[in-house]
Amino acid sequence: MTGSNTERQARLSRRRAIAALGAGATTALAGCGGNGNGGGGGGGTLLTPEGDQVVLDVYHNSASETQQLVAEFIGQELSANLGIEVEIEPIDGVRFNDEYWTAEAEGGSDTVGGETVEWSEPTPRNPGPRSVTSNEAWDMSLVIGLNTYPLNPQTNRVFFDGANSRYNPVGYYPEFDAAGLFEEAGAATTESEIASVFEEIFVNIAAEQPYIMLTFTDSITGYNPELRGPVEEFSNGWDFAGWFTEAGGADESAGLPEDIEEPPAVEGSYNSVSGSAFSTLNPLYNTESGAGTAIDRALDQGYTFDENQEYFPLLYDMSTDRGEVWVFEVRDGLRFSDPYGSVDAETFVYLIEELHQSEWANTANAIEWSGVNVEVTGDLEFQAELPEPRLLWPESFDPLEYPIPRGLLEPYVENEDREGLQRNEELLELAFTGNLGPYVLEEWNRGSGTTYTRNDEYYLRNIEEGPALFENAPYFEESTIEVIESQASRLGALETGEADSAGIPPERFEDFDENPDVSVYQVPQSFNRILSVNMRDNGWSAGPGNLFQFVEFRRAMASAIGKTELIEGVYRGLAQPHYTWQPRFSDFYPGDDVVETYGTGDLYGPDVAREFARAAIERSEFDYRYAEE
Amino acid sequence: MTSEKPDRFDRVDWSAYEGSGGVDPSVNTVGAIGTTLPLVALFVYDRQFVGEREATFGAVGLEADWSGLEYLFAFTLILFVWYVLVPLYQNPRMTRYYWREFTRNRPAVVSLGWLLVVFVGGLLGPLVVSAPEQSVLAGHQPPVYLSIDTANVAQCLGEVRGGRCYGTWEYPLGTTRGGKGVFRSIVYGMRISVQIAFITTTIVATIGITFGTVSAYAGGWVDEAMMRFVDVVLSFPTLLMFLLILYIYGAGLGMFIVVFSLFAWGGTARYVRSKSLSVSEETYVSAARISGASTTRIVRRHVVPNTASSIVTQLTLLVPGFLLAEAQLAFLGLGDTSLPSWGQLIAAGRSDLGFAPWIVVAPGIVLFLTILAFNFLGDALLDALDPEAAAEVER
Amino acid sequence: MSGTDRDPEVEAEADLDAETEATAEGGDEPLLAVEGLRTTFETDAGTLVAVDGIDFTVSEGETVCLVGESGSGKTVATESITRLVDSPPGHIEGRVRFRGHDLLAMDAEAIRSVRGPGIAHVFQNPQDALNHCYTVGWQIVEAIRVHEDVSEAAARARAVELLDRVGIANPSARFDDYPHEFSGGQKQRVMIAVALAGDPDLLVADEPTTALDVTVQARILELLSELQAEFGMGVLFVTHDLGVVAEIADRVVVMYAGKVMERGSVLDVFERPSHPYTRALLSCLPGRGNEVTGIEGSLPDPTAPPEGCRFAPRCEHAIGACRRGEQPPETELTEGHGVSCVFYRDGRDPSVVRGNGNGNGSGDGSDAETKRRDASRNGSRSADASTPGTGGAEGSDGG
Amino acid sequence: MGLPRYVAARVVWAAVVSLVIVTITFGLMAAAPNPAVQEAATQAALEGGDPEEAVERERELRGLDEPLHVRYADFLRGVYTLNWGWSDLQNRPVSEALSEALFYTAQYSVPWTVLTLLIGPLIGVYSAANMYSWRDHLATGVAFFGYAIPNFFFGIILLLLFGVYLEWIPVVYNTDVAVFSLENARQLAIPVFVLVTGSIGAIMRVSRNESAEFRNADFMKTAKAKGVSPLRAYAYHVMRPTMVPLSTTVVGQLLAIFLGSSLLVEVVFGIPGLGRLTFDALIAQDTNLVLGTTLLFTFVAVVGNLIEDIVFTVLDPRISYDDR
Repeated sequence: MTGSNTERQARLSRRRAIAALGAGATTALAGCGGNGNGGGGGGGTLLTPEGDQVVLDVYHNSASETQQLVAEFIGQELSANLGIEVEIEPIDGVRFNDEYWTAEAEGGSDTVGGETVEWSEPTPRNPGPRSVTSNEAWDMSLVIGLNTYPLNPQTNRVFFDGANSRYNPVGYYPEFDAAGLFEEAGAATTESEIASVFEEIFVNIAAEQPYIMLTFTDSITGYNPELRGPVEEFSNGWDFAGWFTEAGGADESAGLPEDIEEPPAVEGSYNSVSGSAFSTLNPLYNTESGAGTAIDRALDQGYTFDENQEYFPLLYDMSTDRGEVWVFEVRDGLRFSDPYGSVDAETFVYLIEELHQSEWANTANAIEWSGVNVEVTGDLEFQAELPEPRLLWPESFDPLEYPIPRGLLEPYVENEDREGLQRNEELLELAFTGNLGPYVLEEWNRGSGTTYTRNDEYYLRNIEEGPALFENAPYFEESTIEVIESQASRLGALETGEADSAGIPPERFEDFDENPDVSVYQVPQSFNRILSVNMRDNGWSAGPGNLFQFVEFRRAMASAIGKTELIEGVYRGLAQPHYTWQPRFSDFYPGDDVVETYGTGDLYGPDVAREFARAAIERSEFDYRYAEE
Repeated sequence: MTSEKPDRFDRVDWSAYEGSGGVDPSVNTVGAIGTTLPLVALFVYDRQFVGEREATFGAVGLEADWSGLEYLFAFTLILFVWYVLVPLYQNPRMTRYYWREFTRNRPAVVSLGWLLVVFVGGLLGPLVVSAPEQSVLAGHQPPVYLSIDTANVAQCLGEVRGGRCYGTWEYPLGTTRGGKGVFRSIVYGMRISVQIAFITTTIVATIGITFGTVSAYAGGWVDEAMMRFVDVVLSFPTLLMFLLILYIYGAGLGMFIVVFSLFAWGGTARYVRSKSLSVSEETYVSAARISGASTTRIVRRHVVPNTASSIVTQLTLLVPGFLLAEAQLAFLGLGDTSLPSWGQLIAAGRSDLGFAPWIVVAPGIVLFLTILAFNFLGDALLDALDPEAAAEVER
Repeated sequence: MSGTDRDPEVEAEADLDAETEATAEGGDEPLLAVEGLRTTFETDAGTLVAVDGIDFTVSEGETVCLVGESGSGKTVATESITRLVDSPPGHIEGRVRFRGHDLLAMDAEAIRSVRGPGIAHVFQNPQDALNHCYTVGWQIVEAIRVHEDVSEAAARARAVELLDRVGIANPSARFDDYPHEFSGGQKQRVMIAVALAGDPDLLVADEPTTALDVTVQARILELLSELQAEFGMGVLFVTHDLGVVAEIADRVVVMYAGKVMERGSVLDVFERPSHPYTRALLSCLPGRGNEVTGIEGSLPDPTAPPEGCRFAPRCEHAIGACRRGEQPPETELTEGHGVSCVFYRDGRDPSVVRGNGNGNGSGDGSDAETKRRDASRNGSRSADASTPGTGGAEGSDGG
Repeated sequence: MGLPRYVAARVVWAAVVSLVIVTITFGLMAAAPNPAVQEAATQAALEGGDPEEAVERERELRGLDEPLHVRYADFLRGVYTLNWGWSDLQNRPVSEALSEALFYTAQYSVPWTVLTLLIGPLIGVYSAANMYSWRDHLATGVAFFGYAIPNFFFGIILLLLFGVYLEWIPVVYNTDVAVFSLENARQLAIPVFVLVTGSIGAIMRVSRNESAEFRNADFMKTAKAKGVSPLRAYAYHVMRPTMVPLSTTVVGQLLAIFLGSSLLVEVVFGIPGLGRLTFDALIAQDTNLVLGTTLLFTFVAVVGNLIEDIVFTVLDPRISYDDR
């Protein structure tokens, strides 16, 4: 594989060339006065070599109304700005995954950039080279909520490794040396080096638009206005234990008071509602975020990130010199419920070695610990040696652990009884949590949620770091999570005060924002919304030669979809346009000046979109053309 | 109370109306076959010569692209015309009698009027009214004369007064979240409902009548086995089965219609069986038999027509069940969301109920009225056609 | 068995007692006196007049037969007496005095206290007249306990006794059987037991034998006359079967299309039938010449009865006067023998309708006896033939 | 044949029907891709593991690597030994999940069934007694309204009205309240009301039409002639025979609604009952739980039909067991 700096330079210079083209488009648009909404726009429909209009399909999750809306919007835009007819196919998300994104791996070889590439790692999620794929044809699909890992984007590598990627159902081969850059980022030993490599990756991704970037949406949550504590930006509930209600609902910022003269009273109950039920509370096997929230109320994890995205130690503090050897210092005074004793270094090392690194247990965290060498180095200290240095290890959330008592695990370890472990009641009912969480789980009612009571011995009260409010945390006698499937009911509960917090859909934002009974927080998310275009041979059902395989055509797509309009119409302004794999608030966002903003401003509209499309057609060996009207 | 008791539908010897029995295929059959052939030809043309993604009528400049369901629907319409409407015309005396009986029930007449509106709206509406189109900026517009807080709309198309956005005549019943006109969606939903009604009815009637008569005439262990089979079919939790199938194979309207009609004919078959048994006891059937008519002929000419007429009521009462099931599935988010059905519209509006109730309420009321109309109609038919069947049908 | 709240019945019974006393003071009034009884039904086709102003009386212990073709209003007339006719759509006018009290003027509760202990009914179709969901015992006990505050055990004992009395073999075992386990004749016996449960003063028997087998009929009739003697009841007996009439009646009232055509003692009617209709009926009896063809024509449309005599359209003797005005007023021929025919009025010649003046009419008493037995025998046979026609008279009922 | 043999024959037949249904359900589930397996693959891929291996492990763990007939045999054994397995969706034994769901379902189903059975025939008979009067028309109107208005639609409208606007009832179903408490009555009032209006219509119509027939029956005249009061006459002589044909309708009606609408009502009102459990199990493709709920529903349906048959024969003394 070629992976040199010159290649990268070439890519970057091309990017600049495109920026110039964008400027040219401005003049072309000057007399136009925005884009017309009528079919055909400015320049006719795109025709196949046979002379039929290009018709493509877009799949979306049938269960999501927003997806449907976005899909229809995309259809509208592609028709108006690119002359492509779009058929919208709602399909169940899981089915799409199973039938379209996944296929039997065929293996074989492929030609990439004139070189033959052996398809070395064919997997169900990476279904084979463009020329030998056998699975279902699909043109485009809407994908929501892929985590972009803004703290440590190394994880994104699985999508961009070309023939070797583990998760490449769209058949995308980077035209820049993505694999090499990810490798470089992995090997980097200083944070600034990492940052520059990642920035380069994301500039290139923005230029190539392998997925058509749409939006990063905000998470909007409504709270009881008397509630104090939630942080408006990036609150992941890290200081949840310090939240309290303040009768009277003062107008000041809802954040934590700077100085506390008198700790707030411990009273009442904090009730939140959630849309999805959770299937397990077993910390070893949970992979659902909803259940994570439910577990976290009774059991803290190793560390967290505060509102400034800074590392904040909870059960243990991690430190390293060069990223290769990490030292974990377990906090003193942590203990499980009887009879399991205290939490020490041995607790974690046993858990990692005997479960995560075992053949049989297949815990949720198993993969994170493969190849890591852990060792007890003191009562409350252990270290982990990584196969390669990772300066941003904690930021990948990989070494994030719940403590599990060794005594509880031992019988299962002896029998290698995974099923028994999964079904262990103490794990499922969080009966071992001692002083390790702000609340104690009272009941998990499978259909309706969880109820907790205050943990009077919560260790967080005695720590030195963090806000003063931790001194008597938590400040509620009880707390509950209610699972309510119907959104209307969740909002109703929030409105009537039956719930203290609930998610709010964008179109109700303003409504609730004006409602004195609810205070609304807006939190930007790192989960992206993208339009996947299938670059494999079967991913273009209109005719021969998949135009998606040309960078220009992908740019044409991106320029045809108006991000501002999408955000205004569907998300009511509560989203940020998405130009590359990282959100703007990420440390690895390369910056507006180097990222092409396809779909906004000069890079949006029928003319610019068609110009890109024509460039793609020129590269294609097939005779696609625009019908001139 | 009437002292005058003209021939009832179920007592009519139909062969009397079909010439002197010599011409075997009746006018209706000839007509039905005659009109079905062009349809088949069109279907073959569509499959063979028109591209997958081209409009069926592209050659004549029409946009409509027919799916398999449309052909089925057209076929059921042909059957409806030749075997329901034409016989009514052929037997004016009988028709007048029914009409007189029927008009005594005023709610039923109103219901029939409403169903005609739905029928005509479903058949012709899409030709007159343009398809609802998405326009995200026009979302959540209120119906005319109503208003919504401007906070809830991205953009107000109508007048804004006192912080409230008023509806416009462009969208008489307001718009959905995606800016689709509710009124237009309802008109297009009529088509779906009419299709569901016609196709399911045809399938249920065909299977039910065939199965019922065969069972009645086969007798013995065949009859026993067939009726046990009906028991099993009737015991099936249809909704559960459909959920399963839907999840495994994905399901559009076609699958919905097939699954639900395949599980719904049990009652009809049972009823037809008992009816055929009793009809075959009737004097005129014995007379026909004695005069040498073959069993097939008796079944076709006497038993089937006479039982068919008496299951009209039962079928009328089945249809609302299907419409309701479609709406329920849509509400659960399991239907085909691209389908412009009433259920989908209700489902689409359910989370906006708090501030944009028209998206749910308008189609909800239309659905309610349609189900209501079918029930009133069924009730009236029960009185007019076959009062004795009352108990049987309501089972 | 029955968990009825009995209090209202107790009161009702008290009322009845009071009335009985009043009646005792009333003197020589007949047990039942019907005056100008007119029953109409509102139908879609207009007002249907089922009974059009009839009078008759029944004295204590007497048997009166209402005779006429099916559909002539006999059943409606008897059911109007205790207001069993549903109203609406039915509407009853006139006066029905039972032991001196006008039944038509009573409130609903008072009339209920008359039904059963005062006047009991036996209907023509025992198959349907018994509720198929309850045991016969339950149905008799209900009839007892609705009016009398007796214990269940006592009621049961009496019911068994009644079953025994009406000739059900092994009554205590059959007490708990359902109606479908009884034969037609047995069911009618049970019906009679139900009717006797209240110890009635008047028994209205509406064609009680028509639905039954010939051999059974005779036994039922026998039973009825035994019981009449035993219980001292008046009996109002409805039938279209003249043979039966001849056997049991003291007096006869001939009805046609809601009107009384002729009335008189059984001898009067059988020996000197005066109305052309009566004569036509009698001629239908076997051996009287007309048994095959029956009476020509059919009953008039009850919603639009013809002017004048109701029978005129079918009457071979009808003249102009027959087709004008109202039904001719009754002419009393001899004491208690009345006829409603123009030929007995205004100096017209009755012999026109009586045939050649001799006819069947002029025989002496012994002759009449013979004829009567004769008729009874023949009647039995003719009833056989008439069985399939049962039920036609009930057509106007449901309204 | 006698009642015991008759019942035994019906039970055997019911078992056959349930076996057929269970087999078809199993077939459908076996044909479906298992999402847990797929999820394991995705998870492994995203986290840098080997998805192939994860799939293998997952399949083995779930016994999916066995041949179909072995799985079917195992499955049948499980079903008939009442060992219904472990629910992955709820992480507890299926039987436990079912019994808890049943507990919540029963809380509204019992009052709903009782009210329907009480009110339906009563109004029907009342309606027949006052046939074609304004009362009859009103009752007919109510019956048709209830029957025609989609339960879920009615439910959400009422919840919006009484829960959100008027705040008379809680929006959120609370599982913590005592079964026999005012709160529970308050939160179940609307669901029960919605279900009763839905189910009462058909029952009312049948009892009206049937009792209209009995109202004019000869035995009613007999009863009247005996001096029985109209109230008693309707209560005993009309109601009782009406129950016979009604008994063949009621179970079917209730079951249809139980299977269909209860799911919708549970979703609308957030009741964690059987309907929602089934739905969630299907969505999550929790095979054991799907089979469990299907079995339970089948069982309920089969028992319901059995009861119907037996009640029918008991109510109508004219039916002998040999006829069926």
